[in-house]
Amino acid sequence: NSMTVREALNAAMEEEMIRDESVFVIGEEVARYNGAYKVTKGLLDKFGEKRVIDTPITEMGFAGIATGAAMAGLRPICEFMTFNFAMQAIDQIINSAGKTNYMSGGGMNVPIVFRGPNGAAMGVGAQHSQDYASWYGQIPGLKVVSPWSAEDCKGLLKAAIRDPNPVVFLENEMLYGVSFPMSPEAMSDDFLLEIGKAKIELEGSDVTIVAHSKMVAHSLEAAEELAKEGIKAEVINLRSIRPLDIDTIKASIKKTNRLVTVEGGFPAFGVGSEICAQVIESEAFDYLDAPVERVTGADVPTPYAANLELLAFPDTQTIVKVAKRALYRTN
Amino acid sequence: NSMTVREALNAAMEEEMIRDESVFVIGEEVARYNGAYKVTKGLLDKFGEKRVIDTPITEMGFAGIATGAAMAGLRPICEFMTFNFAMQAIDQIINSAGKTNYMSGGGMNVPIVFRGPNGAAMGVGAQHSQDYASWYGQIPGLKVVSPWSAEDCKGLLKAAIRDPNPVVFLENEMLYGVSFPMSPEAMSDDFLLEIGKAKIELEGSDVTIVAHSKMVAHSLEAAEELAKEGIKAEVINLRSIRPLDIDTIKASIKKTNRLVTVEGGFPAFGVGSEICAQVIESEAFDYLDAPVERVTGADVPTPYAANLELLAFPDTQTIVKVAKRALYRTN
Amino acid sequence: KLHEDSFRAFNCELPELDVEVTKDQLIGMYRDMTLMRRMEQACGQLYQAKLIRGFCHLAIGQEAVSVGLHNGLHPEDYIITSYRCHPFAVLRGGSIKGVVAELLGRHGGMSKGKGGSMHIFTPTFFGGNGIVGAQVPLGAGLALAQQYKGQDRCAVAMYGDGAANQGQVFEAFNMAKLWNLPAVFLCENNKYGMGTSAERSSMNTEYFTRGDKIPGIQVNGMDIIATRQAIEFARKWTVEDKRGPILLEYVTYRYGGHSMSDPGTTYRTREEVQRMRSTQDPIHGLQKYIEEWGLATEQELKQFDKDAKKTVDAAVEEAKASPEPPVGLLWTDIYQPGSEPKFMRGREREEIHHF
Amino acid sequence: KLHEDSFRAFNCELPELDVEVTKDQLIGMYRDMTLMRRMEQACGQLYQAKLIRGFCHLAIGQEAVSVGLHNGLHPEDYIITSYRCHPFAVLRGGSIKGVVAELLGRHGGMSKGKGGSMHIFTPTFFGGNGIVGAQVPLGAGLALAQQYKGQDRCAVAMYGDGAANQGQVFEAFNMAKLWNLPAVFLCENNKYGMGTSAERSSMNTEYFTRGDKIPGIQVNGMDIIATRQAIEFARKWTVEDKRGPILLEYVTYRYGGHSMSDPGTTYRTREEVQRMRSTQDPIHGLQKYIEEWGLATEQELKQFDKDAKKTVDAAVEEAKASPEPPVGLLWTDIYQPGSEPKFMRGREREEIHHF
Ligand SMILES: Cc1ncc(C[n+]2csc(CCOP(=O)(O)OP(=O)(O)O)c2C)c(N)n1
Ligand SMILES: Cc1ncc(C[n+]2csc(CCOP(=O)(O)OP(=O)(O)O)c2C)c(N)n1
Ligand SMILES: [Mg+2]
Ligand SMILES: [Mg+2]
Repeated sequence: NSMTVREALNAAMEEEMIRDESVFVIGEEVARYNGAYKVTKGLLDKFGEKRVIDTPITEMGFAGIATGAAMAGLRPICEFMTFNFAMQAIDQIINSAGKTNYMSGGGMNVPIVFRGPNGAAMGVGAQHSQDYASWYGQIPGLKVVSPWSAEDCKGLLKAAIRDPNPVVFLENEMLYGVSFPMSPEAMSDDFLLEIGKAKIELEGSDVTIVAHSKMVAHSLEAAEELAKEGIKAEVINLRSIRPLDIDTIKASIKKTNRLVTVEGGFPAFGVGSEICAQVIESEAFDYLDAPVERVTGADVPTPYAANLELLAFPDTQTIVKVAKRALYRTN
Repeated sequence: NSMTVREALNAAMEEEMIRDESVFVIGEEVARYNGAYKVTKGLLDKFGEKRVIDTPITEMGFAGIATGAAMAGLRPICEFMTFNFAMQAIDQIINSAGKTNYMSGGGMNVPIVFRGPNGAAMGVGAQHSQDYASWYGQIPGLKVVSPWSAEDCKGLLKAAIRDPNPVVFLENEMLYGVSFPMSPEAMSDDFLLEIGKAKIELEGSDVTIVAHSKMVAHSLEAAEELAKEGIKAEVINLRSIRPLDIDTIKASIKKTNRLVTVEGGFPAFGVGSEICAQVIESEAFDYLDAPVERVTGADVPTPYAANLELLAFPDTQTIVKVAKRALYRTN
Repeated sequence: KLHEDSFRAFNCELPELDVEVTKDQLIGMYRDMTLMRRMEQACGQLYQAKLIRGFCHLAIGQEAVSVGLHNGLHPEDYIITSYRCHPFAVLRGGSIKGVVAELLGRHGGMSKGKGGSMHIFTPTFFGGNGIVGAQVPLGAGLALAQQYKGQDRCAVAMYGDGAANQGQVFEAFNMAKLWNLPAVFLCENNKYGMGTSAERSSMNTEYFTRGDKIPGIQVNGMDIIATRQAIEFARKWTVEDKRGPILLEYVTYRYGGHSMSDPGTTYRTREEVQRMRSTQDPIHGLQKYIEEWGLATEQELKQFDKDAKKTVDAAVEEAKASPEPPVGLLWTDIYQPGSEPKFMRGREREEIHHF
Repeated sequence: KLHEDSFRAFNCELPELDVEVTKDQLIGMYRDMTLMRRMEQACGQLYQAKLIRGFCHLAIGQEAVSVGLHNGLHPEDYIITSYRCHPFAVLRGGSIKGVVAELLGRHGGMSKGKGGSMHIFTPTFFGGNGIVGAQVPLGAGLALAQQYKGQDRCAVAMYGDGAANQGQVFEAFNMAKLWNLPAVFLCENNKYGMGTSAERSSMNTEYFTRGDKIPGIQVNGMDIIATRQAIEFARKWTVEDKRGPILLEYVTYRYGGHSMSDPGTTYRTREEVQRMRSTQDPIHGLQKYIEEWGLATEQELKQFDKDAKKTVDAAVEEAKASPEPPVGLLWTDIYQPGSEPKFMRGREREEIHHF
């Protein structure tokens, strides 16, 4: 069995909408247009206009409406066409959805999922390519998920919809069309993945590579290349940015003694920075035989030209190079 | 000579408005009300309504208007009553102000200052207390300043106004009323501080404490306490979040071999995380005799109750304790 | 019978000027308004005594809005407003002690002391929100939920004359109208947003006309019978007649400053405040009705006020007696119980809270 | 003389229906529109050939808007619009080669290849913006700058029928009116925002009436004489008469999909598109005027089209010949020269760029 990421996300929503009458989808072009990236395809036909709601282009407004609906007991899935546009609504996500439970002393919970593509796609330029993982990841009160595979997407989106807290669910446009094998469990209606647990995608003993979203694919490719040279990389798919599964990372470091983080976002104050800091301040510090290495997007607004864009995001070769450096090997 | 932070900021604006006709102030309550925190006091009387503009409560709109005016050659100082409200306008700050110069291939520059209080004040609860240093600090195209003293404020705000790039200027409400000595140079109309340079506020040889904004004060107090026990702390006032003056930090580490970072923001993906990562991946790693330690706000939405709030932000004692731990001393 | 000037309509009929209201209702509303004013005054004093920290926004002068609304609505209708929220919290199921304790940062507060002055909630009152304008789409979302669940209820989304210019207010209008939501948008026009007069913040200060295709009614927000009548009208419009959203503008006045740090006299004259107090006061206004119709003696009314003061004083004492929240509460309510991460970090790596 | 239906007014007088326009102007506008259409068609082909990446939004069908505006404005007036921006970039001082090279990601592009399809600028054209609605306050800011500097110029802030619901559009209206800015808000109503028809996105689809206190005019946006006449009227209103902002709604139509990935036929019928093309086309419409008035023969008009095609083909070749931007450009234009940090980081710690 196999599924594309798009199909997995679609199945997760469909299954949860069948299971729970209070789940509905709201966003721009989610209904009649079947989603700007077709992730909500068919849901309107199956569930009708009441539960699949097209909005005007008013991110702050519909994020607020969805959040209000969650406060009143519904379970909205609020789609942003991309998370770049969610920046217009970020106050609602953080101040209304993320902080209200705490401010109410637990009296007012907000079970909502904000989802949509995050990070760069191809040739989309500076305003359509930001990675918001670390921004949302900074906020206590939110959970933040950044899945890679179809299995991730299905299990984590279902878990996010059932989660009683606000969850920011960061997809990747470039992965929507990618097919992944699906285990029989993953195909089931009850398949849930725990938010906050990373997954070891590949076991290895020489160097740990931690990545999220599309960078997991590059990391696995890099591991393959490294394997050709006899280097056994362990590849960890973070899956969740908050909670961040530092235990899995630390356990891996104790085995490999070397850590490379990989992400598509800007380098500063990023996912790699935080992992680095948490590792350093833990007992795992003593196990490190080399400084932690970060592979990140370049510290530039995303350029449009293909040749420049190539230099702005990590690729497999960069990961290979850095992993080798972590092992004190050079070409 | 001495000045409060409020007076220093006010003087910086006044001097630059005298110097350059294209500088103007725009924001909520900046004119007739003299500023919600009185930072713009007297400017309306001195410069008139054309150059000190009260806006309706429409953050996204007036941030956009200010940015548009900058694109057309003016030099707006856009005040947010607090940076929490700037979250409604963050798309304009980042996508319109921060990225346009790059997207235009250098054809369209945006000389603007976004300023206002950032981080927690006393008893203001969860929605009015977030620290945005690392969020803005993540964005290439922006400069991000987080001053502490009156001298910082005057020299850096003047530099920010003259800077040809968009600058995010993060003040601290609790510092507005605090008085600082001012050197004769700092009193001058030409006093500028370089954006991107940290300042060593106190020299020391045993442990480096890096802080920004109000946390500099706590760090200096901590250093005093440590001194009583014969520990010489070096205290670095970051002043600028982007560019981040990692060179000054590294040089200090080479001297002290120990690093503690202090900030008021949430721990994850914060200023401390990034410093930690940059230190680790540099040659300074080899000079570290102890893991880098981060002192941060707690990972909780800001609670209102005084006793809980106390536990949510770093205080002098916490810094002392952590600095000692970095020195492997315990009580 | 209400005064002819009580209402002005925009694209809809006027509410009836002939109002039926029982003696008990009038007396009840009088007592509620007195109680609310006494509570707010007590809060002001506690703030001055430095027992309340941070922000404190009082609604003194605006009592006819909260009490009128509460009396005109069904108990299960929803209300959401901004930071000027104490009376609503009490009326919609909270308590004076709960509000005051919250402001004092005590465990007995309605949010266990964790929210503060602006953040108090009940099952039918959705706060208490600190970000100007943000509550309006939230309120439309409450109405969406009511419509979705097929409840015959409405949601009242309140905002000030200052907030009325926030873009998301218009966004909420638009969606509410497109989707025919049972939302009552209620602009509490007290003439100023902080130090900015309505004329300086709004190109159109006839807020009831700003909903475009949404009809609107301007209401004398200082007359409790008018405020109650208007919300009953709006409730019928949205819930019974399912005619979609409606916009109410309650013209009112705040006697004090915007918050406790604002004297409230730099951007308006003392005379203006004095004039409003002496000619428009909602409690005084209702008192006149009551006396005119002989529903209670001056004596009785005085007694109500004394009762109110006593109730408030007792609640304040109770609130003061409430302890600070236990420090363990720092870590609760970030996530729902059972769904927390394994641990969270305090200010340094050894301050770890395990769930 | 324009058709009677060319304009509808909201709170202001109608522009004159009697228009004076010279032969040269008409021929010039005809040629401009032909050129713009040819350019957009070429872009479409280059996209299909996978030479253009990412987004590509074409304005085919909407030529009377860009060309009419450009011809009615002073060369130093400002324009800002959204991503559907190629014709404006050319008309306001750019070049077809510069636009096409930008779309191809070449160094010869108007933004050196760093911006892409949505981000092209000239000294009087402020893009080319990718965030729906964000350009409207920016446009009001341009007008503020003109007023501030005492320039007798206006700024045209354009947005679509979809964008018209963004809250910041209303925020910009409000401030522009309060401050009497010389801003022309121009809603390019092409009936759809992506796949959502105006009726489904907007409670009020008479966009020219949505400025509240700002007067508005609805314009037949498929008739170039009307579009030019309306902008001249708006310019007089804002600049000469200093009457503050005005709102224009140009009713127009896009023939193609929203962007290249949208066939544009799932949410509207092929017949609708066909009908608009055959009955409303702006180029065809002007052709009829020209022929009616005997200003040019069919032959000559055909020749203009051939010329346009040739011009575009040549520009495309020139653009294709432009090299990719040198890789060093990755690091330029993040900050102004001389104000950069000492160094910036690439993808890993050894990829450091020193300034
Ligand atoms: C987004 C945002 N901007 C600014 C503020 C600061 N602020 C708090 S209340 C207020 C005035 C609001 O006035 P109005 O809506 O008329 O309500 P009123 O205080 O009169 O009840 C302002 C500017 C805020 N809390 N949120
Ligand atoms: C804030 C934001 N939300 C959503 C989008 C995605 N998007 C791009 S164009 C568009 C439709 C806009 O329609 P309209 O304003 O009518 O302009 P038109 O395409 O018809 O010219 C949408 C939803 C965006 N770019 N920015
Ligand atoms: Mg008000
Ligand atoms: Mg459109």
